[in-house]
Amino acid sequence: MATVAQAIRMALHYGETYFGLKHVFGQDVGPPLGGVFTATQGLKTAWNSPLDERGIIGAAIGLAFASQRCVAEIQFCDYIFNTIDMLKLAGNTCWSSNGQWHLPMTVMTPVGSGIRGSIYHSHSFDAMATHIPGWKIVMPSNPVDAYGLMLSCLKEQNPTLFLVPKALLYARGDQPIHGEPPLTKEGQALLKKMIDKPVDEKTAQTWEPQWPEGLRDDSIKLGEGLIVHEGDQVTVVSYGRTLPLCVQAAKNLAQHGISVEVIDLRTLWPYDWALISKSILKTQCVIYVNEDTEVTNFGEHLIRRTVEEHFYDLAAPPKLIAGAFVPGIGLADTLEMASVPQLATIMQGIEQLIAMKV
Amino acid sequence: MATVAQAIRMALHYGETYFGLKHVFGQDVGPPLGGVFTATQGLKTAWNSPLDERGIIGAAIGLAFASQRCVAEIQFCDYIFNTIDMLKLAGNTCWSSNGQWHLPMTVMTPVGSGIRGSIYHSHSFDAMATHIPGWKIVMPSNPVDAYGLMLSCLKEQNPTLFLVPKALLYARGDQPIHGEPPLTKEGQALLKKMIDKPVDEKTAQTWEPQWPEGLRDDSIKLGEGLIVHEGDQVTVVSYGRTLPLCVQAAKNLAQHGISVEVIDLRTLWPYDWALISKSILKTQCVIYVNEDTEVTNFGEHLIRRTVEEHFYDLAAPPKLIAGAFVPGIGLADTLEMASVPQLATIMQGIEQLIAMKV
Amino acid sequence: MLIAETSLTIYHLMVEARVLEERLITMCKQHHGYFWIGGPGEEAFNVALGLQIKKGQGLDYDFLHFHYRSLAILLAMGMSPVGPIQQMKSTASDPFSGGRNFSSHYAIPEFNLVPITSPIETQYLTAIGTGIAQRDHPTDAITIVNGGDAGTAEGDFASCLIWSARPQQELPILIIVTNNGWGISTAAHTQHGEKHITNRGKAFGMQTALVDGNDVEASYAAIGKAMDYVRKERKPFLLEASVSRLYNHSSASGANFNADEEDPIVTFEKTLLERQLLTETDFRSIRTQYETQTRQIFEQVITESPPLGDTIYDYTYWQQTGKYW
Amino acid sequence: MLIAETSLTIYHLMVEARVLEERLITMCKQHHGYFWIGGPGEEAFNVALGLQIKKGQGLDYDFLHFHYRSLAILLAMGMSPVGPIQQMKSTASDPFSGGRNFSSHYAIPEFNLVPITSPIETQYLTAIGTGIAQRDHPTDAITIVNGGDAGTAEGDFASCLIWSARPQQELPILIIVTNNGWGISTAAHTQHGEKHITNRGKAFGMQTALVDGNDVEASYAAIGKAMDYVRKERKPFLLEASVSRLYNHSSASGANFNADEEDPIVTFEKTLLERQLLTETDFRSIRTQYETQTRQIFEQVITESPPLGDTIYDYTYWQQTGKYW
Ligand SMILES: Cc1ncc(C[n+]2csc(CCOP(=O)(O)OP(=O)(O)O)c2C)c(N)n1
Ligand SMILES: Cc1ncc(C[n+]2csc(CCOP(=O)(O)OP(=O)(O)O)c2C)c(N)n1
Ligand SMILES: [Mg+2]
Ligand SMILES: [Mg+2]
Repeated sequence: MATVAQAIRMALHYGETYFGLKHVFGQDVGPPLGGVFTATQGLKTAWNSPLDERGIIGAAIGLAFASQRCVAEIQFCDYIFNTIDMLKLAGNTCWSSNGQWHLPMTVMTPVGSGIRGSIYHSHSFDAMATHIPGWKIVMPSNPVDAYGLMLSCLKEQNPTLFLVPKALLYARGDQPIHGEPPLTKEGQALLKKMIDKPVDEKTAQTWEPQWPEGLRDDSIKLGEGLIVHEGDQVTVVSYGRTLPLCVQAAKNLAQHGISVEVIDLRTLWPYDWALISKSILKTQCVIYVNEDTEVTNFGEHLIRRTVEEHFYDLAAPPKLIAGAFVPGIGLADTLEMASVPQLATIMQGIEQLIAMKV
Repeated sequence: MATVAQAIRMALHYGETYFGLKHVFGQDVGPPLGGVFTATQGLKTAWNSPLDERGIIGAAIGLAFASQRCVAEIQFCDYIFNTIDMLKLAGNTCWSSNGQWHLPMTVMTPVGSGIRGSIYHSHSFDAMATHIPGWKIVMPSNPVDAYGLMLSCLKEQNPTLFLVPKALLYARGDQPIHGEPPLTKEGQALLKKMIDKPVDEKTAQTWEPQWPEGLRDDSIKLGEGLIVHEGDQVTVVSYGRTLPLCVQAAKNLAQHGISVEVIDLRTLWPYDWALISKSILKTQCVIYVNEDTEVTNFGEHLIRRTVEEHFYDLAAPPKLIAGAFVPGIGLADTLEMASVPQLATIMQGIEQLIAMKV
Repeated sequence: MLIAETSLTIYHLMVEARVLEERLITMCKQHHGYFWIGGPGEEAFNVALGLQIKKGQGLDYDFLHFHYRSLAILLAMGMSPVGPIQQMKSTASDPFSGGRNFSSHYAIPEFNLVPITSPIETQYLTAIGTGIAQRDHPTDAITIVNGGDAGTAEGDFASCLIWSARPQQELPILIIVTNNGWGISTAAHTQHGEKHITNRGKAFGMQTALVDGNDVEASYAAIGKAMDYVRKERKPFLLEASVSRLYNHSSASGANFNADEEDPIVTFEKTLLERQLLTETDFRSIRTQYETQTRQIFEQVITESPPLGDTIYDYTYWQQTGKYW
Repeated sequence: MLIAETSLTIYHLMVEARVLEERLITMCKQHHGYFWIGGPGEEAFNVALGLQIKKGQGLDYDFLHFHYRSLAILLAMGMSPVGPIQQMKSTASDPFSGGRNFSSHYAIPEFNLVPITSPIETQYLTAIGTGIAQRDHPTDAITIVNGGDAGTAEGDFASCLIWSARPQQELPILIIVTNNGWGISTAAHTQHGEKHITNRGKAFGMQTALVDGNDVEASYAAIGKAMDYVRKERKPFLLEASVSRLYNHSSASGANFNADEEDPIVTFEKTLLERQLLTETDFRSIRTQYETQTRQIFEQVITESPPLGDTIYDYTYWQQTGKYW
């Protein structure tokens, strides 16, 4: 049972081996560390860049111009905000040149709360990112999706943004990645032994990863969401850290006879409207859940689209559960809990909405 | 009849004289040019900064730390996107220090389309700006508001963002700014003579502005919108370049017996929800109009709030009219017209919505 | 000294570029376009540069990250003069942006010319990437980036120096600054504490040179030397050229001729006269030849159509057309 | 040579700072806090700096734009050791951020210490602003900014050099880089093409100096000289200090003692022994004194309450409390 971090690592290895991935770079991405979250350990092409986010995005764009596939990491999305102009540039390059140039490149960055990261290690980036045209944006919520979405990003001919929910980096899924050791404790330990850099610094210096042999191209098509919990009373659309909370909420509420459909959006842009739309037609009400701050939030876009196309199909107002509109996420438990959606918030929201259905 | 550019200039002069405004700076803001749109001509405290937006915002924050009131200009909002982290920093400084520090500073920047500015002189900034907590954000649509809102910004103890619709910079209003020459052709010429830098370069070198004597503190409270056209069939909420178009649409439709209420939001954050809410209760339907790209757009926030609080008051779905989600505004007329709301789009939108009312 | 043939080629290209820019300015003033920005005053340096670029597509050819005063470079490389006129007119046929972008915002994959964009100095960031690609590729091709003096105040210029000077990881980038002494209305001497911009390269142990960009011979030689170094040593070189800004910043500043600045064409004509390569009559007839050519193109282009409004979504993504969501 | 009294003061402060940092590290490891970052290894330089700062509020006092390794500077200025422990524990009483921010993220208006924030290098931008204010104000007070070596790769460091070196508009800023040879796991020598970071200041004609930041006497003197220059000449000075990183980057990297690095306290103790100002026994008892003091504070602080969840909106704006929209 790989973690999300391991899944990313295996996907990048697969990319190096089969998709011509040439550069995986960013701050502390290469040896000795292999990424602050271990996601780039043991990769052939990983290297450490200067501490310069603007240079990192610029380098990625230039590499893409030269058709050199790369994954550029911004260590925390909290530090991506001085590069928005560069992200916009990447997003408008194909369009501005009337289709002459295009940029096969991937930017990867950890997002969100959940690790008590305080003001500058808890930011979300989905709202701003979805406002920037020309990118494809993904955000997995489990290892299998992390693996499959990364592969798709690596094959994509356009700029792709791979948002990794920090809180889930060491989370494990219940589905296997093809080729990984069995989903047992022993398998888990074996995988660790094979692809995790040893903690001991001396050993680490000569260490080489032993990649699972059966890895294959299980890419997940960009733009496809997934129903991860079926139900018919309310549709809940989420992604990233809040997704497992929504599933948990659905499970809990099922015990009280409440039937919740949970959609994992997986690709934020362009998103799977067909899937959402169909579910809304079934449940007649919808909640969008994410943890970015709630003003000018991507969930608000989805609500706009919902009322534009389904106003008369709704049995209750569409609802947003998102982060409070505060300048930061406070470090104290009490503050973080009050700032971003928690399981209880989501359960409450669902119950309230169902109670409103007419 | 002052233009918006002249109104800003007079407000800044008033600020220098009475509010202790110490620095008006940015690229080409000082002599000899006085701003690419003339808005800072003749000011005592205007000076030219290096070509470095990050430095400009950093300098503004530092000046505010030192309680030196400033207005920092970003020449076009198209070039503000490398400073988003700094804007976030400004917006979280009071909060992060638990109220110990606060930043009395103003950032001014021209926004929007309407001058055939192509990809990099047509951007809007309201969506991203409203997603950044801790700022107060204004966007005037006429000279009187430009004057009054700028004065309020200069008195504010928090970071303020003054967005100037490029297309309206040389527009004149029908209301006088107290102290300006009479609203006649002659008055207009007189004002020009008094406060516009002479075109002739030699003359300009020794020129001194002659500021109107009767200028006074007609500040407009931040957070207050205004009903600029009364009506009872539909509420239209807008600001900036699209506001006069909405008024024109309302006037045109009035001739066909359609009664449109137009609200000029003026302050985007925090906004006048009470005013919008009351109008919605009257008209039972609402259209939000702006020209930023339509995905994760501030108007979508207003729609979310609308369905949250007024779902059962609505006789038709709330509607957004905004810019197409494209990577840029193309230079050719045909492209610009198809990318951002025009009078016809707005009129059509209103008529369609009214037809939908049940 | 340049051989006669090269001198004549350079002169022709300089005049062609100037005449074309003047036509673009006129078009703009006649409302056949909304905005002009370009490179009159930089012809000497730019033609000398264009002639020495290793032209082609892919890693084995020079990668070009240019700003908006680069017309003469591209003409020297063989770009047709039709495109710039189409772009000024915002026709659908504009080969660089299909009527979407401002004048002088070229994009030519066949020349490895990445799209010229308006934001000052971001080209110094994207240059890093092609520099890395060419560092890792066995070739003598290099990355070339240019930009103005005022723009060096952006942190991005420093980033380019830093990334290209990493020990053992140096990048083969020819880093050019064309110093015209102005950033729109702001005089360079009011903003630059460094004596020469090249000093900033020296701080990184970088090879640098200063050259009079109005002097064809000096420019040609300095560029050749700098390029040679980068091609062979696979290390960066910072080249600062002093140039003129003959028609002010852009149409937003009037785009009128500024007689106070040295005109590199006039300067070069003196050399050509001295060397008896051309006469005053030749100068006039060469100019007329390009004026005629340019006018003919103009007359053709103004009959061409603008792009259609419903194409606004095209190429948001590669090969995609129409609204996609 | 420093007089005896100053040496003793410095030694006390260095030990106090070290002991306090070690307590914070222990608290973090014991889950009395989520994250530690701080300055063990920089005590020699930082105490020498703190003692020479013109301390107070407003334009007539030094303005401080610091990064997260500045505890010893602030203790030397007279900051109470209670606050850092409260901040580590994220209590409502945390005087810097009310339990909102990470350890070492101080904010002290009475010291002109603007909030220390996590993003690397933005302090070099905000320093420009107080620098401008102090340039225009008749005072000998200056702006002081510090940060690490890796961070100088951000364009913001260049911006600080550019803005503070504008001709006739120079800013009175003491620009400090504490060079510990690392950026988290990335070795400086793999990233820096410049021989010394100070060379980048020299490119702007700036006065600069290199100093061994593990050497109390040398640091004290170099800081004094640099400050004098900035206070009198009202021009920038770039000071680079080589320092140690004794507990690795942060708790994210384990925060374990690194015996390979020079310990400035040990080094200074040798001097004190040589000068017979203190004995080994004194060292032990001074350490114990601060350990006791620190433990007592700790025991008090862990009884204090966290902030309430419903305070999250407070101070989004000045003096505002509660949800405001
Ligand atoms: C990031 C950014 N900021 C501001 C502008 C507006 N602008 C366009 S050209 C220019 C001056 C550039 O001066 P310089 O770099 O010396 O180049 P020059 O035009 O003199 O060749 C400015 C400020 C811009 N295009 N991009
Ligand atoms: C803008 C930004 N990018 C990345 C980070 C993550 N980060 C925190 S500390 C650090 C290394 C800083 O190294 P240096 O500047 O040498 O300072 P040191 O920690 O060594 O004192 C990094 C990359 C950050 N805080 N801010
Ligand atoms: Mg210039
Ligand atoms: Mg360091």
